[in-house]
Amino acid sequence: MKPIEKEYELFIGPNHPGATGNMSYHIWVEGDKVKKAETRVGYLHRGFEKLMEKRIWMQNVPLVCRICVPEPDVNEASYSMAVEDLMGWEIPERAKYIRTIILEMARISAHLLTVGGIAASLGIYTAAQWGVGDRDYLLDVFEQITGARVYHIYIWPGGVRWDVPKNTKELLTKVLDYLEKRMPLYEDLIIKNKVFIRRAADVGVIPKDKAIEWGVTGPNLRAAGYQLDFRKLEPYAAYDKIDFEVPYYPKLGEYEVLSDGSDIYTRTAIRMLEMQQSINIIRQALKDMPEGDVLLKHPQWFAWKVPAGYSYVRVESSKGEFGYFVVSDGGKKPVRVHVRGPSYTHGINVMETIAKGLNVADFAPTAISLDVCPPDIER
Amino acid sequence: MMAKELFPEAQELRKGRIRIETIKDKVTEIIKKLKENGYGHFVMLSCVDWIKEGKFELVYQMWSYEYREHVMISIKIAREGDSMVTLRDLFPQIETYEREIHEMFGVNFVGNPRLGEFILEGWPHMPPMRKDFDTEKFVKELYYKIPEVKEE
Amino acid sequence: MVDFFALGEQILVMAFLVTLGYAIGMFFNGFARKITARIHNRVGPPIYQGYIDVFKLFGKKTNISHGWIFDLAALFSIAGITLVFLFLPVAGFSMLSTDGDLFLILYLLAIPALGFALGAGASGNPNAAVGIMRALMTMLAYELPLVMVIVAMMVHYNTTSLAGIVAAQSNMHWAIFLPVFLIGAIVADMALQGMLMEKPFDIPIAPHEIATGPMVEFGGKHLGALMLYKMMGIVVETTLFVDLFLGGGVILSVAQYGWLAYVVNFLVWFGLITFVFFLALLINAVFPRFRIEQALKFYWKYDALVALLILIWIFVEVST
Amino acid sequence: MTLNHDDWGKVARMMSKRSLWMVHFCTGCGAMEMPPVMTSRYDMERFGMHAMATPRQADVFLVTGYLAVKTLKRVVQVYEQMRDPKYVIGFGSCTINGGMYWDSYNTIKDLSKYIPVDVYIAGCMPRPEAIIDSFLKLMDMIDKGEAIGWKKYHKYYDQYKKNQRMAYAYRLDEVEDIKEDDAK
Repeated sequence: MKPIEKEYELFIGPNHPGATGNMSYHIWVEGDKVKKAETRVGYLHRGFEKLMEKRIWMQNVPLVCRICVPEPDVNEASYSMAVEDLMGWEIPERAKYIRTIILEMARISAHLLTVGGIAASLGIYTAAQWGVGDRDYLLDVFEQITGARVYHIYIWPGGVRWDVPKNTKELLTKVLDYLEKRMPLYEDLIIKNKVFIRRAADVGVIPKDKAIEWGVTGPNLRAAGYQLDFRKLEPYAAYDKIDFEVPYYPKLGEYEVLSDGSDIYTRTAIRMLEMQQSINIIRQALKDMPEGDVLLKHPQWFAWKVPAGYSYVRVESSKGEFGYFVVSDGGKKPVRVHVRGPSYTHGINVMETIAKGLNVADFAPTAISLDVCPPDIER
Repeated sequence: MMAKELFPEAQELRKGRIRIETIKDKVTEIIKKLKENGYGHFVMLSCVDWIKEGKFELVYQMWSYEYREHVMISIKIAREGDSMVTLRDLFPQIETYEREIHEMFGVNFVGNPRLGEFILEGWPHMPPMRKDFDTEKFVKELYYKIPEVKEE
Repeated sequence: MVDFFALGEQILVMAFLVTLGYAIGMFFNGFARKITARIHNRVGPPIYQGYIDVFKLFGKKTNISHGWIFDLAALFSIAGITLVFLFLPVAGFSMLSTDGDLFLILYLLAIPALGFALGAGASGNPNAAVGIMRALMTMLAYELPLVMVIVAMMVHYNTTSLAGIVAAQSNMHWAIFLPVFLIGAIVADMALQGMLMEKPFDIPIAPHEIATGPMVEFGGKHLGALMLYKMMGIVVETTLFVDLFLGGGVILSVAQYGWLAYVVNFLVWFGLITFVFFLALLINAVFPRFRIEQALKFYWKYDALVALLILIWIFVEVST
Repeated sequence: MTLNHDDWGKVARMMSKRSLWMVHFCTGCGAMEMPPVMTSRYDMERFGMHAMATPRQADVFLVTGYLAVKTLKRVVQVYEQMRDPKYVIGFGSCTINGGMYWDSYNTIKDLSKYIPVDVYIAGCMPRPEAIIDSFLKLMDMIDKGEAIGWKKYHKYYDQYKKNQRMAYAYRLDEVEDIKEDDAK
């Protein structure tokens, strides 16, 4: 039997259940404590930004949604918004509401995956199985509206591709009712589970005073104690007309406040609360949605010439700030499209910093609870 | 203080979007000043290849949660033989952006110890995000030329 | 003068029972997956999946090996667990020893785990090394409360033999009906959860951190042998529990009913071990896993404390 | 117990087709449709399939989507760690001809040039029904003894290795030394 050295190296990923997708962490461990961690990315690099420079503006829409697989709609929305910003378009009111509904549905489905993933990384496979199973009901609605399960290509520059089917309201309400009914089950299984609390509280903490400086965004930032949400700060789509709350630490509703700062427990709790808020937003949007056009009458796609300029547009995704920096020189193709994925900071700098001193057993749950999605790191 | 008050030369692209064009020696100072004045969130560092001018444009982007304002600080450096100092001490995530831009464009950031292989592995050609790198030609000459496995 | 006929008969019976034990173990694999799948709202694999899996694994080719220790380790484990099985009274029927000495069984239970450790260590994978350290620590942890409860039972029934304990519980005087041993059974059930490597004590094989730990380098025939060991382990560990607290499943006396008693007792024993395993699966489905130090704390602080109280209670009861 | 065309082999094939264990390796975005396939709606465990944490225990490798060259190295390593007999399913159009990324400098275009592929699934991304269908097709092929990709890999090992090296080096002229990489 080979003796165990005092210090040894472990590779978490890329072929490892604890890795969040196709990425890897190289960790140096002493005893049970992680001494140093390095994130290895690039396994999913497809050169999107290069490919986008080769294609005309409209051809990029099917390309961008592949950047974040669990939640492709934020990419479509932010790319479209960037093009609209440069073109100076104002999209129809109904399209804004539809975008809101689609984005919130995407948020719920991404959160279901993440919360299930956190639970699974700590061993509650039941929650993960149920989560993915329930997500399928949402995918069905997506299929009804957009025609596809995963890559919808529904949000376009100028609005949305087509109007939602007439029975959308009934379909969605049914699914939302079902999800609301299921929420207490998830709470019992995850958030209120004593063993889960033991494992998750005070583990992988992002300190509050460093959170903004490190570039932490989204639920991870809100778990650290800031009520900051780009849906409120820079309203896009129809969020300025909808009344919703932004859950943040320490206002965790009915859940216990256990620790100070953004640990696994709080991050999970925030995501659970956000799902409930999203359900609320969709209900409101369905109720208030006006009639009318859903797509601008814009020129032929091949003839698009986007005015020269710089644009940065951001969307609050389920993982954090998703931003598109788009540069045009007035031509048919973009000069540069640069994507700011939320995982870029979460997965590399934040993870490398907070991993120091973690127990090996807590490494994978911490990484998963930061909701790192590798394709938006390397594009 | 808001960016417009700090730097009168700043131009407003639209509401909440400020653009400052400057030179590379002043960048550290501007970012430091903005950081002290409420622009606490470093959004991204981006690089644009303006091949006709022979310049790379580095765009440092910051956001203030207080004023809800996004600032782009843009500098231009020469495509060949020029470099930029690293700003990794100001915001830790700048380090990662510098690593990526070094790999994808070949811009050298003096003082960053982690430059080197980041996303690609064993890439022997010119940095791929440069405009003069033709990906279509590259693909046709490499991947489509690799032979199929012949069965006897 | 050796009675070769009787010896041959005994060997045949033993071979039959061991085969039956493995058959039940493989059934439990499919059973566990089916039950877990039902909890997950799924259909799940067919209940005979365990047999197919083992058969397939032994049909795989061996591309690489990590040396002869690695090759032999799984066999070592299988031999160890089979030996334990032979020493246990199954449905009141003891095979190798009419005595069923408890100390010997507890000692022998460690051997297969050591074999497992040997193989995992020989594979040279750091994940396996971490996993095996955790496995041995968990073993150390759950044995303390378990041994205390067992000693309490020995004192209570005034015997060190498992067969004796089973005999003392005949005519439905099961230990679990006594309040003190009902608590004892709960303590031992927690230990059983660790023995079976089910949640919340499955940190040694946690897939999300160390990629199933000790098993990480096992594949093909090696994994097949390892699975057989684990399947037999389920039968052995649940049988130990049933022998201790549920009277070994003996409800009819052999002297009175003859072969009918064997059949009925066997069926009852099978039902009881399935039930005990089913409980373990239910706990497994709804709990996350403890970290290793939390598991140690749980066993040594809470479980062992209760076990100690039971022990004191029994001593007081005996001395007065 | 080799897979010959005798009766014993028939039984072995029947068993091994009902117990295909899959490598838990998300190589591309196709991995997004794997959770639905594993869970309550489509439930591939009905066919005795489930995901294994390590390649050593697995029989079937789902290459889910496009492969960056960096991932190809890990994929080949994982493939070589798997025990014979082993099967590969190419998932999505990216493994067939590059799909959306036909002109991307970092993704390989045709998976079968680097490792033998038994079954391809077309589409971007393929629906779970298509995935289940490919599993059934693979089972059928195993039953008939047609899934012989792993034998091909042994037979034409040199050609596969040569192609892999060209891709690793991003050059057509073959480079001998391959850097030791950090995939597990």
